Amino acid sequence: MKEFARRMVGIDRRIIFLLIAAAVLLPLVKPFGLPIKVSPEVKAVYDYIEALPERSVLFLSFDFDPSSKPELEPQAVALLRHAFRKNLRVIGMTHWLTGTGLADGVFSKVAAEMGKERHKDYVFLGWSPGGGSLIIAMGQDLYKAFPSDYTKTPTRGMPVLDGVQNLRDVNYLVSLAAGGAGIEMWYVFGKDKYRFEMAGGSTGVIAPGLYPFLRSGQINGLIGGLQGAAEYETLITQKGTATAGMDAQSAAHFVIIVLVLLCNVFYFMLRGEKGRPN
Amino acid sequence: MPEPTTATILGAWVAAGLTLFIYSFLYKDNPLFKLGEHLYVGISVGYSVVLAWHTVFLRLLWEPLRKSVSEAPTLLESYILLIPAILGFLMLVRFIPRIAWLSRIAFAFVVGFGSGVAIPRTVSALILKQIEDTVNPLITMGANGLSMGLDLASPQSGVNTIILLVGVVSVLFYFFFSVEHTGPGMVTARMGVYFVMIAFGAAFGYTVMSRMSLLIGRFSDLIKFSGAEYGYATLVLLAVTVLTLIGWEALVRQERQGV
Amino acid sequence: MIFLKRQLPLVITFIMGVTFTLQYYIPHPVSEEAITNVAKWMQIISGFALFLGLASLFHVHAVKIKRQVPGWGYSLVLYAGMLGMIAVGFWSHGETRVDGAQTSFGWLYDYTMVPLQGTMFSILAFFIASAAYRAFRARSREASVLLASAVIVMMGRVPLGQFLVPWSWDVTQWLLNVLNSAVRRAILIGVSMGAVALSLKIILGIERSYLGGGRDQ
Amino acid sequence: MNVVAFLCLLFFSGVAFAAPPSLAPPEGFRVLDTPNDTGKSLSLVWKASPSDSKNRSIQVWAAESPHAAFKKVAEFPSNTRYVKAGDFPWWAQPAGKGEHYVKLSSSQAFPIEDGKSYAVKLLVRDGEQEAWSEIAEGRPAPNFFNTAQVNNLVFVLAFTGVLLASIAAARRNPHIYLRRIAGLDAVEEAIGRSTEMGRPILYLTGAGDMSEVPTIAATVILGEVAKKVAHYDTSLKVPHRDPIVMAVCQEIVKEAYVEAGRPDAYKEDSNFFITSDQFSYTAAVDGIMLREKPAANFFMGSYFAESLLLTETGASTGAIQIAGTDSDHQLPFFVTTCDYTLIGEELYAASAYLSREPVLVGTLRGQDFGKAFIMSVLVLGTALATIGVVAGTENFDYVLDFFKDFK
Repeated sequence: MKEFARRMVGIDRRIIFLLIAAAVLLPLVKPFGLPIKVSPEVKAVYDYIEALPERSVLFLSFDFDPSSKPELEPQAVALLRHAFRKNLRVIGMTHWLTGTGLADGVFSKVAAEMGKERHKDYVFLGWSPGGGSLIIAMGQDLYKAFPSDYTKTPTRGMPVLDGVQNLRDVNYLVSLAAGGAGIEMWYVFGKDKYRFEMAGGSTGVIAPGLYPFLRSGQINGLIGGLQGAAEYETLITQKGTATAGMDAQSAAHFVIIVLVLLCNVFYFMLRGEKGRPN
Repeated sequence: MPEPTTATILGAWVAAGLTLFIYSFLYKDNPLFKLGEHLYVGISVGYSVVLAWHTVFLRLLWEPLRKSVSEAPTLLESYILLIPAILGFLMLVRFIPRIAWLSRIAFAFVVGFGSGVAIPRTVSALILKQIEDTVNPLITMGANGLSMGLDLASPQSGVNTIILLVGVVSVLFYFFFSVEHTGPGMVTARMGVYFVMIAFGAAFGYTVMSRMSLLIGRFSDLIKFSGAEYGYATLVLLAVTVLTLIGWEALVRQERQGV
Repeated sequence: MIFLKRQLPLVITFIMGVTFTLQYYIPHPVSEEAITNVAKWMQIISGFALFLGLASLFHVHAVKIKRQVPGWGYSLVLYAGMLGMIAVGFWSHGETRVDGAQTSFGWLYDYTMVPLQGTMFSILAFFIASAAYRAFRARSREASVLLASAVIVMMGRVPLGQFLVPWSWDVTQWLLNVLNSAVRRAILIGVSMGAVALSLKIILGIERSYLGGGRDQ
Repeated sequence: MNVVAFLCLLFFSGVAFAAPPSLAPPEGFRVLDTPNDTGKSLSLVWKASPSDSKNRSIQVWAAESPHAAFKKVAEFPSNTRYVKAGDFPWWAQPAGKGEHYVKLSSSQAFPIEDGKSYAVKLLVRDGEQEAWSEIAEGRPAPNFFNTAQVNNLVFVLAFTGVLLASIAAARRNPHIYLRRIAGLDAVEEAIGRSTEMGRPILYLTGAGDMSEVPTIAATVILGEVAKKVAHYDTSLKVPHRDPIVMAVCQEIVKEAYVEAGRPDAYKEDSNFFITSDQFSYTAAVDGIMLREKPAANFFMGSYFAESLLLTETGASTGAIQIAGTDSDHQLPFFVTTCDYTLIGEELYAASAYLSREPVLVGTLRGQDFGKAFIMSVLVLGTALATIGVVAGTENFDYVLDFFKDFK
């Protein structure tokens, strides 16, 4: 028995890899569809957008790149669908150079699906370097920071930007962030000074670190990870890739929980053998 | 769903192949993974160069400069963008050892600005604002007089305010370096450690979700590309990858025996 | 010369730092104008910095190829990927889409870069599982606390967990909103003080390592 | 346009005169230049009334002079726009608590320019009834100092003072007590082990650039590590993601070798750039770990998702791993996969501990003073706020307002 436990503790990690692959693959092929519960922090974002009058300006910052696409793209798609359905104007940009093509793709796709026009209903400004300095520059004068958009069209005079001089004229900003250049930076360099309301959408990794900002009202809502995206999809009653992925998510979590429990069972068996805890 | 075009079918084969090459790393480091890895570095640098050129040089520098100079060639202000351009070039002179020190001027400019803008903003958003939200009365004045909220589920209740306060203070104390952690100090620091561990556990749990989502995303693509309309790309390439790995293993073994 | 090499950068840092610290407290349009322009300059300078990296990468792999160190073939692959991407990128004028239609640059981005990057990241899913298996042992009381809180959050954040163990949802919300917030906030306050202290030292010329070289020369 | 506005005005004034006198106009209405702003905006203040309600609306009408045509610029229910506790600090209050406060900014519909005088009046409407306030005038101007943020400035200046004082004190007596940090003793051990095994040391400075604290702390520690490496004659590899950080690290490592008396042993290519992209960088570093099998891996600075990929790969090669980061979102992974982890500020403390430089020791001491101060503010502030509620007094706000963030 102890021999078995010893072998199990030192198990080849490639077996664990296989278990995880199976746990993700099976529900994707054959989903079981559990209901999604909506948390207050996601509902807050939805409610705020729901209450915005038509043609208000929603600013979506795509602060991620393809590496966190599965988590943040569904959030972006759900938010865009909601915004377009509410007939809001949407300004997009990215702080992450390698995410530029991805962000533009999301805009084109959702706009085509909802029959929205580039430069009239939305604009994707593209990427620019600078991080915090860039936010300051946009807060002062959007047209100086982005003289032209991603399609090289001059920004000045664009119908979608009518009445928008700088970040002060933005009604709501959502930063979809996978890391450093994201929500916190938008708060510190942007909202703090230019006084727009903002929320965050984030990967599961950085979400826990954003709760102090949520508590203090520095962000008014938080969409966390794939679960958050699925919650948003539930709210706009349009299911997407996030909802589809949640079953696989559930299965994978349970495999890991079982693995952790097993590992502790084996650990305690071995510990008994040595006679004393270390 | 629209019928895939030749470009997307080709894309599916390339994408599925590269995905499987990278996953082969889970077995062990191997030539297929190295191929994918180096291709990836090259492609991402290439992408950055193209975008940086179009965004920084054309859009932010060259076009505004050309416009302002052609509009008012005599005005000194028209040439103001030359300042960042010169500073940018100074950064690049690092590669010429004799005048490499000039790049320090550019660094000084960037770092000085960064430090300057950071100080008041950090104090405002990350220190004062956080203190403000932690300092709350433990008791509220309601319709029925004074009461203390005991509802754990409400983040703003009195009992949660106390827990938050205790947590913040004990963790701050853990990061206190001037005092030895003995006596009451030790109790506080220990409490801080427990708080830290609970938070890290929660973060770990949350992150598991994040990572699995990525896997789900990649697997969805692989499943999509395994369909007949893509010529069973995933399945074929999986077989190719596995066979290559077996062949490579055999080759390595042979070489080892040869030596 | 010594002044130019040593003192001038410190003087510039000092002036820039003090100016833009005080700028925050000055709402006057002149001060706003100043930060508008300088923030834009920073955008441009950061763009140049990208080329520093490119030059270095070129150098590293050129050396590998020239000396034909083992695995130099991969450096060739890297060069091919980079030059191919640059060539296609300029040919497509740096655009991934024109009027909704994908350009060759966009094709390369969508079918090479996106899957490569996404896959690299998703390998983490496997690693996190094996890390959990190896490292999540109730070795001590601290480790047990870490483990318990991780398991609860893992359950509370997915539908299956909410379904099987309904209280895990409420406990997760509480853990994140209260306990987790407290710790993050303490770390945030401490780390921010460190950040402010460092920025101050840089401005005052006490900390000079960012210029290269020791601190007290 | 003006004619229409004028007609409107006539019409509305007519209605106002015809209305029964039961509807009282807003009292104490004043217009002032918005304090602490960049100009081009006016602040409107008037007293709250017990009859404020959701159904009663307030309209703001503005003109360039009391005789010019007035234009409607805003409308809202009369029971909104009150000054709440926490909106303004007590030392910079344009309006008292409970008064109405509206900031009127320049807009396309009604542009406001600095230095010009504007006339504003309010209209109260309740169903068919209407009442006009007196006309009040104000002249917008930009301000040179935001007094509402004076506590922020005081905090910065006081902290600067404490910092400089403690650095000066540390220069006089560099042997101030510092708590032992467990992870640091392992640094020497790790370098020693690499020397014995004849394997390189891998040192990462994280994802940040040179204007971030963790990166700077990482480069300072790199300097100390490099000195020891030079002394032991081990090889050091520092792959980079940021070209500027690389440039800085080259100089730091070079100087460390000079200081250790081994300038000849310094190799320019111990610092090398890979790519700024997160995952291609990670893949490349993982590759280095697997191929060259460094005996010690240092992860200092700020990290993102790459952390676990790096540390799990490192753990599988059997290297001693020492991490130090203030990226709280990655700390759980470093804690579970590395041999030693410097958590948060311990990273900053580490640079002081290793080098025993008066400047670093003094800084640490200064930060401790700051932390002690904040801890007492948190505890005493909560006590005062609670007593304030119990005693029903707002006097404590004079103290508590200093520790709030105002705009």
